[in-house]
Amino acid sequence: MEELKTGRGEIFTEMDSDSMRNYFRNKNKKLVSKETTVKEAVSQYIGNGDYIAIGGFGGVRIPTSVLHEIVRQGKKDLGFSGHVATHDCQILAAGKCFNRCDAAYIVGLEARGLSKHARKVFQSGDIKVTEWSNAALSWRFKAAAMGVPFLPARTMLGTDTFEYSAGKEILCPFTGNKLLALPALHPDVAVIHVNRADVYGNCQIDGIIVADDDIAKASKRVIITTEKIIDNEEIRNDPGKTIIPFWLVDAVIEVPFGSYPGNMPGEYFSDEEHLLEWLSVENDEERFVEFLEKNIYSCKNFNEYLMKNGGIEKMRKLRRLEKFI
Amino acid sequence: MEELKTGRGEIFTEMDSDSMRNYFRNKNKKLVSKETTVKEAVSQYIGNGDYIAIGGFGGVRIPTSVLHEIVRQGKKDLGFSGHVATHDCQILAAGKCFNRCDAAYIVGLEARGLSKHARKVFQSGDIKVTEWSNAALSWRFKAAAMGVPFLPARTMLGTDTFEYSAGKEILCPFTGNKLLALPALHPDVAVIHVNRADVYGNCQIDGIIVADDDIAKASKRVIITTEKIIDNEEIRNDPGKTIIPFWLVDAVIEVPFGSYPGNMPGEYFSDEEHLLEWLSVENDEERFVEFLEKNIYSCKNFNEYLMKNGGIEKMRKLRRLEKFI
Amino acid sequence: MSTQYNNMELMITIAARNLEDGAVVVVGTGVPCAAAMLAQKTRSPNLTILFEAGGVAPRLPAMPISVGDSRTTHKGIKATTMAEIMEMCQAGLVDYCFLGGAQIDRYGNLNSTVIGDYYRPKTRFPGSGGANDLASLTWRTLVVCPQSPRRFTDQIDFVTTPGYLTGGNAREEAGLPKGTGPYRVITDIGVYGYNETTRAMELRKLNPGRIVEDVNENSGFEILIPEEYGMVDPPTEEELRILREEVDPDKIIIGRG
Amino acid sequence: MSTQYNNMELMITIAARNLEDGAVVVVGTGVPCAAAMLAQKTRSPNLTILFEAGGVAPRLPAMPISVGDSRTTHKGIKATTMAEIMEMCQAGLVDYCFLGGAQIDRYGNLNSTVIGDYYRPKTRFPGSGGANDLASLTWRTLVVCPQSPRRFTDQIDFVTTPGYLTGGNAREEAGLPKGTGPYRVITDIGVYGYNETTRAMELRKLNPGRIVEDVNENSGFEILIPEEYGMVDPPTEEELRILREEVDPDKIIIGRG
Repeated sequence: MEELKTGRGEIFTEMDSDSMRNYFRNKNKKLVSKETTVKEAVSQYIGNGDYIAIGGFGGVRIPTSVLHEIVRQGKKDLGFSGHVATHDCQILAAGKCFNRCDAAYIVGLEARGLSKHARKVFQSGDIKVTEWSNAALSWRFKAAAMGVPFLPARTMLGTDTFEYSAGKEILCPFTGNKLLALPALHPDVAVIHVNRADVYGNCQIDGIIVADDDIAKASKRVIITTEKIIDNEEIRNDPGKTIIPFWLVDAVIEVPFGSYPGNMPGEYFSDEEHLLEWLSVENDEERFVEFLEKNIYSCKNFNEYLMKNGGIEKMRKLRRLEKFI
Repeated sequence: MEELKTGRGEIFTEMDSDSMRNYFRNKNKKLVSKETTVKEAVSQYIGNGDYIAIGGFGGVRIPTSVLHEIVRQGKKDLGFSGHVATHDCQILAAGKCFNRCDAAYIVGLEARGLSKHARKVFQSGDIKVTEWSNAALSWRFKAAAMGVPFLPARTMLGTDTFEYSAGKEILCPFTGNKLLALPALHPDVAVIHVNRADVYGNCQIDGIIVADDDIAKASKRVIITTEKIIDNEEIRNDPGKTIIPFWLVDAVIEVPFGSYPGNMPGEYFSDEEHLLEWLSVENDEERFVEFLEKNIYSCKNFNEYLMKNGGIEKMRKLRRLEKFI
Repeated sequence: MSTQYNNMELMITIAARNLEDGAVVVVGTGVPCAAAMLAQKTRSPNLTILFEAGGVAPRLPAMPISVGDSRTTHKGIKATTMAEIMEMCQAGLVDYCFLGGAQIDRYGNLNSTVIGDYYRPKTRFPGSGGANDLASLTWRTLVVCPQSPRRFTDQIDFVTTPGYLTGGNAREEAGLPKGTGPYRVITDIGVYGYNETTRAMELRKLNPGRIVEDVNENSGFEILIPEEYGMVDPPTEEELRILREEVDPDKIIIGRG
Repeated sequence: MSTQYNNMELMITIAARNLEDGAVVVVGTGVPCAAAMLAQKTRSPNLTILFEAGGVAPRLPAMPISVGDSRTTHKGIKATTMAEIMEMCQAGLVDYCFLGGAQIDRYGNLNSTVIGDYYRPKTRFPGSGGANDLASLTWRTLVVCPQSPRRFTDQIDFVTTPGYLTGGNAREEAGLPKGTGPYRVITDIGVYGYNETTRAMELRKLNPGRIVEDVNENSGFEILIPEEYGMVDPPTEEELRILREEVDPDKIIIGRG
């Protein structure tokens, strides 16, 4: 029988289901308020060296306030999953916050172009990268969420994406066919922005879920930012709509416009001008430093960033763009 | 290294992912009306010898009208998945419709007791049974829905349930730990009752989903009965609520009170009197024959069955029981 | 003892006391559900109740008849799939499950599949349902059932649901998650645990009014009697009041005792 | 030829004609999305459009900027997870995907990861994203891109996304689903398919105004020229009108041509 191959990439996170079970056993599962501030949540739940997973889709429903705070607090040596990481990757690259990455989609902003700075960071050779595809990262989170150490799949086989991944070829125990085995991915921290949450962490999401149901289950700690806090009764009036349940969640922060400059389905569209400005200033080191100083380092909080970029009037425009497409 | 075990049970359904892919490739994916009658759907989509999966949870959100029609049309040699099969199993047993079963929960009606007739059928030795657990059947459907030939799990190991299943022990390719491999389960036909569907087969379900999202994807053909037909615009106004999308569906039939005497979440509670009557008549062969003649064989359709059991007045009572618990 | 109660009321009360505040428990209909409701209304308001069919943390308006009926999601936190509940268990998030069975052996293995030969059974029972999964995947299995030598037997016809299998480390060696297993058996006679080494059933506490001889007179295998064991405190008036007035006012469960 | 059009308009029109009524296609932003919209508004009203991030069959009100933005679920049939879209592909339900890439080789393999050494890349591109999955799991891969010898090369630095791999049966032997693979490459010069045996790229049709010599003058590897090949019909006035007025009135995509 031909030899089955293993990707040469590194697995950055805990693989042992039993260790993770012990961790989840000891999480506090009482229905208690987890309201806090972005500053406090980042300081308390994200340590240097942690591996983080970011909810949403790069420039859609992203937890921008937390990403800025990570940069502001100067977190270092983070790992992260680049599961269509676009503007989120760009922010973390701006702060030089990470040193390893599970990459499916990085350094680009989809149709908007590529981030010069993020590319520079990844081309420096200082970042350990393991390659995956989008489905592979989705299924790695799903394996973790299900409590199994791997899931089989039929993608990536035969390519260099496999060769530089940490996947393994296996044979199906029933059919004998070749399959890809994807190892579970358990981040230390998930950071997810949602449309609505109660103070306990029960979350509702409008529009696509991307992988956030599974990311929340896969991660040791979960930080939620939400467009608005709602009463627990609202959650209980429509239990079919709860995507993330309270026992997974460690911190809840109400951050209106918290996905800005990203799109927030049902709430506001992306600020394409600001995103293009960001891409543009990356072409000039000096302007980029000033830009970051203005938009992140000098801001005491996320509201200040919003105010500097048009405040209520801009938000009103983005809301109209979303509502009257 | 110790030898890895294989259950001695039989796999009743197609295992090869590529064969199933070919099947799904050729399904009609046009947005066309699939409205039909129960009689027509059973005649056209369920053949003798087919393997069927029944949606809902035994006595909750079950497609009773289709089950009665299967009995009325005298379908034979069916296989079915007993994934908490309670009243649904009891109906099919009454018609002696099946000769094989993937069993997780059969012959009982939960707190209501055991079905004497269903037990007799299973004790006859004429039925091929392969044992599973509820989670195992859920995950077998999920494997099929995902398009992979198996999923790993950590249940059933070390027990006779495993020994009489068709599962296999495997070692995790990453951790080396022992796991259970569950083969994908692709039924020939799924029959599912839902709260709302449009004529194309886009379905909304209130309350628990059980495994119906995965069953619909796993099955070659899908028959939907629905409390009511809604306009496609209603589906499009809340895309997050669509559990089963149209391209999976072959037949749609509006059957109000279609889960009777089962519970329909949000609509009506179960008719416990009628279910107890059914259990009781099974104690007397003659009364049971009369009961089936009255409630199934002599009924030209499901409405006649409802009329014989209290009609609109009874339905009103069950609605009140559900709405004012 | 001034307050009267029946065996069912006693067992439900003992079971409720085993569910600490903040725990997560998967329950079935009947006794487990009554015990969880009683626990919530007494010492464990933060007990999260799950139903294997998909109901999560409902405000139970009445006893469910099915573990999937609409009561199990009434004002709940989530209404989901069976797979998702089982995956929560598999991920280690669920502390307790409650099971019963036609037979139980000294290692806590349960039979709910067949009596007699598997292929020509004398009696066919429903099978595992979710029992095998819950016992495999939650941290601690609680069994509540009346005790008799027929039910407590080492001649178990079929291991539907894993206890400690053949004892010792057998459970972990079979591949089941580390640190899980049978925890307590609550009967009309006493409360049993399992020996830390052999994993055989042993007495933890005797029920009020019982003597130690009752234990093995009502078991087909020998239940270990340690030198020290406790006595169960009888149900308090408050426990009984809540059980009778709030948990099961129609006496659907406690009426069977 | 009375009607003027640019290369972008031509490629979108050809791509749209490849999407038959009743098919299911996963698209990205830009050209693929424009092609799918044009197909829906011309011969394929029953074309089901999916976006890999979770959007299913929207009524697209405008061109999405991200494959996950809210336009991708506007009046859609379903808003779901990336995993669910990928699982639909894996289950065999999806007919087409549309891809691009910095490099493509004769067997339709695509590179969108790095130019140069992997560990010290000259240029880092985004990586697979969903491209590897879609090319692995949907039935037919369509590639749309302008043609040049730099892009059409057998010195591909990294196989991000599988075509026919090393040709012949290599794709199936690698374990990828049977019967899948690259289908058409649509460029400003012509439309290419793949030889049934060797799986190397070969000419199917020449674009209007092109001569056969253009094919290999603009490719780093030899594209097979069969004895018989067709000519692409130029875009009709109706196709151009719908593309310009209804699909991309702001000329976001066709303005690049």
